[in-house]
Amino acid sequence: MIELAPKHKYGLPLATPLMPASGVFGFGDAYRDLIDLALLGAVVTNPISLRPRRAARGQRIQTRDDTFVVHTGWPNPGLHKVVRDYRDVWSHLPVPVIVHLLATQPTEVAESVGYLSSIANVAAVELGYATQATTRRAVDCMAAAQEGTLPVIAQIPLERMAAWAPRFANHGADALTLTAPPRAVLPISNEGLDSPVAHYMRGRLYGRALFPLLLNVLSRWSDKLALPIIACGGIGSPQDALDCLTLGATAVQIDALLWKDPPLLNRVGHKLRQRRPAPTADGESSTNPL
Amino acid sequence: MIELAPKHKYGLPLATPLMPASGVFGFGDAYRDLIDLALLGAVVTNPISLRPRRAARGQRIQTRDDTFVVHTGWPNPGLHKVVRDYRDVWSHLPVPVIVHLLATQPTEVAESVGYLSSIANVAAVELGYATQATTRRAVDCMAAAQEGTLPVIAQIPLERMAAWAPRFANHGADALTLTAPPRAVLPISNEGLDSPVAHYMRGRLYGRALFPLLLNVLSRWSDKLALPIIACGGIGSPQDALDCLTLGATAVQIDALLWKDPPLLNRVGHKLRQRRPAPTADGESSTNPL
Amino acid sequence: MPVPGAYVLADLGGPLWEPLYPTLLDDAGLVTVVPPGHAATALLPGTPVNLLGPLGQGFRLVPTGHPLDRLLLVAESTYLPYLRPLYQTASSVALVVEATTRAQLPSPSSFPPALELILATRDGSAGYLGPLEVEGAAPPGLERAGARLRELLTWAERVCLACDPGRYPAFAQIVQETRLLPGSDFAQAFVRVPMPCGVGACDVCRITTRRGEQRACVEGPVFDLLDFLAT
Amino acid sequence: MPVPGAYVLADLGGPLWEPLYPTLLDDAGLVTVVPPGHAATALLPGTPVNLLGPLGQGFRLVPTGHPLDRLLLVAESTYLPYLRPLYQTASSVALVVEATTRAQLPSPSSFPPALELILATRDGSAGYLGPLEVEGAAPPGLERAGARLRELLTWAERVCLACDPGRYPAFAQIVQETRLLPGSDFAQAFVRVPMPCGVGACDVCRITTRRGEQRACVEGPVFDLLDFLAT
Ligand SMILES: Cc1cc2nc3c(=O)[nH]c(=O)nc-3n(C[C@@H](O)[C@H](O)[C@H](O)COP(=O)(O)OP(=O)(O)OC[C@H]3O[C@@H](n4cnc5c(N)ncnc54)[C@H](O)[C@@H]3O)c2cc1C
Ligand SMILES: Cc1cc2nc3c(=O)[nH]c(=O)nc-3n(C[C@@H](O)[C@H](O)[C@H](O)COP(=O)(O)OP(=O)(O)OC[C@H]3O[C@@H](n4cnc5c(N)ncnc54)[C@H](O)[C@@H]3O)c2cc1C
Ligand SMILES: Cc1cc2nc3c(=O)[nH]c(=O)nc-3n(C[C@H](O)[C@H](O)[C@H](O)COP(=O)(O)O)c2cc1C
Ligand SMILES: Cc1cc2nc3c(=O)[nH]c(=O)nc-3n(C[C@H](O)[C@H](O)[C@H](O)COP(=O)(O)O)c2cc1C
Ligand code: FES
Ligand code: FES
Repeated sequence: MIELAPKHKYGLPLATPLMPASGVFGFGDAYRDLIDLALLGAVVTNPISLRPRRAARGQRIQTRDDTFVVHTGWPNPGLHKVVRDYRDVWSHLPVPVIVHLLATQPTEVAESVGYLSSIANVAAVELGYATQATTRRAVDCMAAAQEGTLPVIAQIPLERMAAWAPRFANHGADALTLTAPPRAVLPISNEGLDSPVAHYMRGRLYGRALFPLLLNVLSRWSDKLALPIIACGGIGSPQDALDCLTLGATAVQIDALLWKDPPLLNRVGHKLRQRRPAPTADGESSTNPL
Repeated sequence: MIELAPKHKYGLPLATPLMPASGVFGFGDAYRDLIDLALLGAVVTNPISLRPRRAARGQRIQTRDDTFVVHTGWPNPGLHKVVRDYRDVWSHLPVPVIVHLLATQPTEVAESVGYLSSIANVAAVELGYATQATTRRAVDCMAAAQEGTLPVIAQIPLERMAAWAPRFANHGADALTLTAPPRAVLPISNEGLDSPVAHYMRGRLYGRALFPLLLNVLSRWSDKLALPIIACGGIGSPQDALDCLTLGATAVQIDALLWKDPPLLNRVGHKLRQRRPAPTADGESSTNPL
Repeated sequence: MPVPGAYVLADLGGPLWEPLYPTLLDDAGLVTVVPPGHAATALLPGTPVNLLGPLGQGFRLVPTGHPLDRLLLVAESTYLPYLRPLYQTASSVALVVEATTRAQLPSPSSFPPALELILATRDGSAGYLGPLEVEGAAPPGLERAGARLRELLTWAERVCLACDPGRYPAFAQIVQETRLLPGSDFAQAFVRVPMPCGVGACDVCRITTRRGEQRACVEGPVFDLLDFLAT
Repeated sequence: MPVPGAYVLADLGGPLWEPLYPTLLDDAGLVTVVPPGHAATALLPGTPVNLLGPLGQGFRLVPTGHPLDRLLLVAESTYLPYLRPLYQTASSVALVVEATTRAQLPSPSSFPPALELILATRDGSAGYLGPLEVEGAAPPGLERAGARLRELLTWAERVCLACDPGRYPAFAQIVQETRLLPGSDFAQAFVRVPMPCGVGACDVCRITTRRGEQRACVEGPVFDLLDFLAT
């Protein structure tokens, strides 16, 4: 049992420090046939906006070696319709639901968290930000989210770690997800066409190559931030998940690597259940052995 | 022929927009038997400090899939000894030398550039920074470098792009190298030992996975920075180099991918020599087709 | 035997699944046709491949309870493999294949003899003059493919298409013009898009239809063509 | 035939070269010995491997112009493959092998019969009691490896070592104590470190010696043992 919102009046206790990352698991039980959902600590929804968002036009995914860039535009039918479609599914899940909200406008965030506070089995919100958002706006959305009764997790883009993480920690976030995937650009493969004009797509970068960047973030920040950290980015094995906990994370999120390897969630879940308790305070330091 | 320092009184003309990245090519002609140095636009030295630096202790390299983390500590015998050992080599290279200086103290930088201005075939300095350096210090080192007569290129760490790149461009850098590799952490493999204590190493991240991050930086910044940009990070093919030029770079640096594939420099060099001239102003935009 | 148009996700070594469209699938493996240069062609014979599926909604051929008499297939030449499992699923099958030019047309000997083959090229170098959507006047010595397609649409009991999805709104319009009240599923359109997850989780495979955005991986990859009618 | 101790860099599929230490190298390929689990063991027979080399400075065996009479080899058991090309390079060869425990010792039948094999274990489960550096009193029934090593050092014309480099300062000290004015190259020490570039460019392979930092890839991987003497 872990506690992701120790300062929150209701808290956010999870049976296992494991969940999917927002954007890779759908809005509810898409993976019910492939994954033992009871091994998770929580389900995290894909990003949801107050108003509907349509899918991005043009190419949405491009691979290069072991990495890939994804650009969906975060399509969703808007918070109210998502809740209508999924509240039944959510209430029957064996684990709590963390709703990921696209934090664009403080007023929208406030309205969203108010609406969600009465939905069964929704245990927390996770805020997602546009990488290019201003720090001011990002902090204002955080403050708006705290007007609700649910614990608030903020997901920080990799590029904004230094600018945002300390501020969010000081402005009352219950936990931080480190990190949202970095933005990346790849040329679009025209299936062998030798097109004279080059085309490129921008999107979120995924792949195992994110993991060394994640460990760097954890080892630099976990000691400096006095709140639970959820590690996210390129975790591809049970050992990776343990490394994150060793470097100070309280829980882990599995990102797009699970698409090709859904049992990864089961494997990590089993490993985390077997884990020995953390060393005692007079033993070897358990955070930041670097 | 490209010009990397258009505002500098002597300029920095290179025959080809191609060079090795600092830290991967040694201090002079280490690759003379494997690469046609005449295909390069310049040779960039490994980082040099005014005073000697010893190699880092502990493990220096760790691979994970297609990426690897390198931590050398930038060992070098200090600028004066490097020059004594290599000035003869430098003067006989078929292309100019760009000396990479570790920019720690403004006074040291000023002394270094003064000393280098009289060394034959040294055509420019490239400044390298500790990722954790303060912005103030970094800018002061830039200013100190401009007291010399050589063109000054600043290499910006990936993590410091937003904070440093615009400032450096405004404070008179002749060109920017985007970017120095990001810091990363990996667990150290103990060759099968099931050690109870986890060990980690921090260093620079290399591998083809850097390339989508580089293209993102180029596409975001090349239009906003009114000075030549040298692209660096995960370039692994002639096409990658062309993509960098399409997205606004004036030249490219090949980083640690060349260790395993030294002929990569020759292949890119040949390709860049065959390149068509850039489209005219009334044609398709040549920068930022994103 | 999977429904034609349904798919399996295959691990061909990259970081994402590759969809394969099997013509045969059992415990021993699958049979599928892939274009030249496809990642599957790099596999050594005998290499085991990790699969997920079958997934998705394929072509719905027998809705009225009796086997089909007259089936029309329409494909761009590069999409032909996706229709191959349908070549012998009705008493009479007509197949319209469109290519840019003659050299990209398939050899007639690669089809069952009973299948009626109608060829069209965009440059008029062989068969009817494309594109398939266009009817009306043609240069001397050439006949427009559009007229022939419309004839076949009145003849057919069912139509299965495999083309670039950007063309489906126009095809849907033609179906509505040539058939009085075409039933749901009369014309069915196959969509090929990347499908990284296959279970409706990632939203990469969304396509816009008259009924809102649909996911090719779970609601498709075969859709009612009329869903692509412009709204 | 490459000099023993020199190396080639091999492309075994990862993002970096892997050093291999060939016992035979010609146009047809190379012969080398690698430990169990090494990346090379995953290669299918007949797979071509891209190589760079030979590179580096190997063991220098014939400095005085006449073939060697008495050669002493000293290795930790995991380092044995690097000395294997030296087993028959002198009229008399003595090989000291140290392992943690009996199970890690090599089988005597894997050596040429003429080679004198001296075994040591750190736990005393077989042969002399290690570590090799230590002489003096031993528990009942056991003999210290250190005394035997010193004897062999007085006997040998040349010594080649392959151990963890952290032990070389102590071995260098022992050589200085047992030999009066040991000549340069009398004792030579092999160093195994990652060598990503092989040409002296990357500075990953630097090791600290009495003569300053040296690069294992170009100045090594075999160094004069006395260069490791503490300064
Ligand atoms: C010519 C052109 C036209 C485009 N038109 C559109 C368009 O009409 N609609 C569209 O969506 N995209 C459009 N894009 C793409 C552009 O929006 C982004 O590249 C894309 O949205 C990134 O989506 P993603 O899947 O990578 O997901 P993400 O990048 O993670 O997010 C999708 C979008 O949402 C933003 N975002 C992320 N988190 C939040 C948040 N919390 N609150 C608000 N915004 C957030 C991102 O900045 C991004 O714009 C267009 C691009 C170009 C070049
Ligand atoms: C317990 C411990 C002890 C350590 N002791 C040492 C030590 O004694 N010496 C040592 O070098 N490292 C030491 N390190 C490692 C630490 O210095 C860095 O991780 C390492 O130097 C990074 O080197 P790198 O090869 O990755 O190259 P880089 O990270 O690129 O650079 C090497 C070092 O130089 C710094 N640097 C980079 N550019 C500049 C510049 N322009 N001016 C000044 N500094 C710059 C970096 O911050 C880094 O410290 C130690 C680490 C630990 C955990
Ligand atoms: C609703 C919406 C419409 C957009 N329309 C355009 C557009 O017409 N042209 C464009 O270049 N970018 C468009 N964008 C992309 C924004 O410029 C982009 O999201 C923003 O710069 C953030 O950058 P990033 O998503 O690329 O990281 C649009 C984004 C959204 C959310
Ligand atoms: C000369 C030198 C000595 C160092 N000594 C130590 C040390 O004793 N302990 C430590 O944790 N880090 C040491 N460091 C590492 C610095 O803390 C580190 O370089 C700095 O925080 C920059 O971080 P980074 O190199 O890891 O990015 C040393 C660095 C240098 C250059
Ligand atoms: S493939 Fe992921 S939602 Fe369809
Ligand atoms: S291996 Fe690169 S310097 Fe020795």
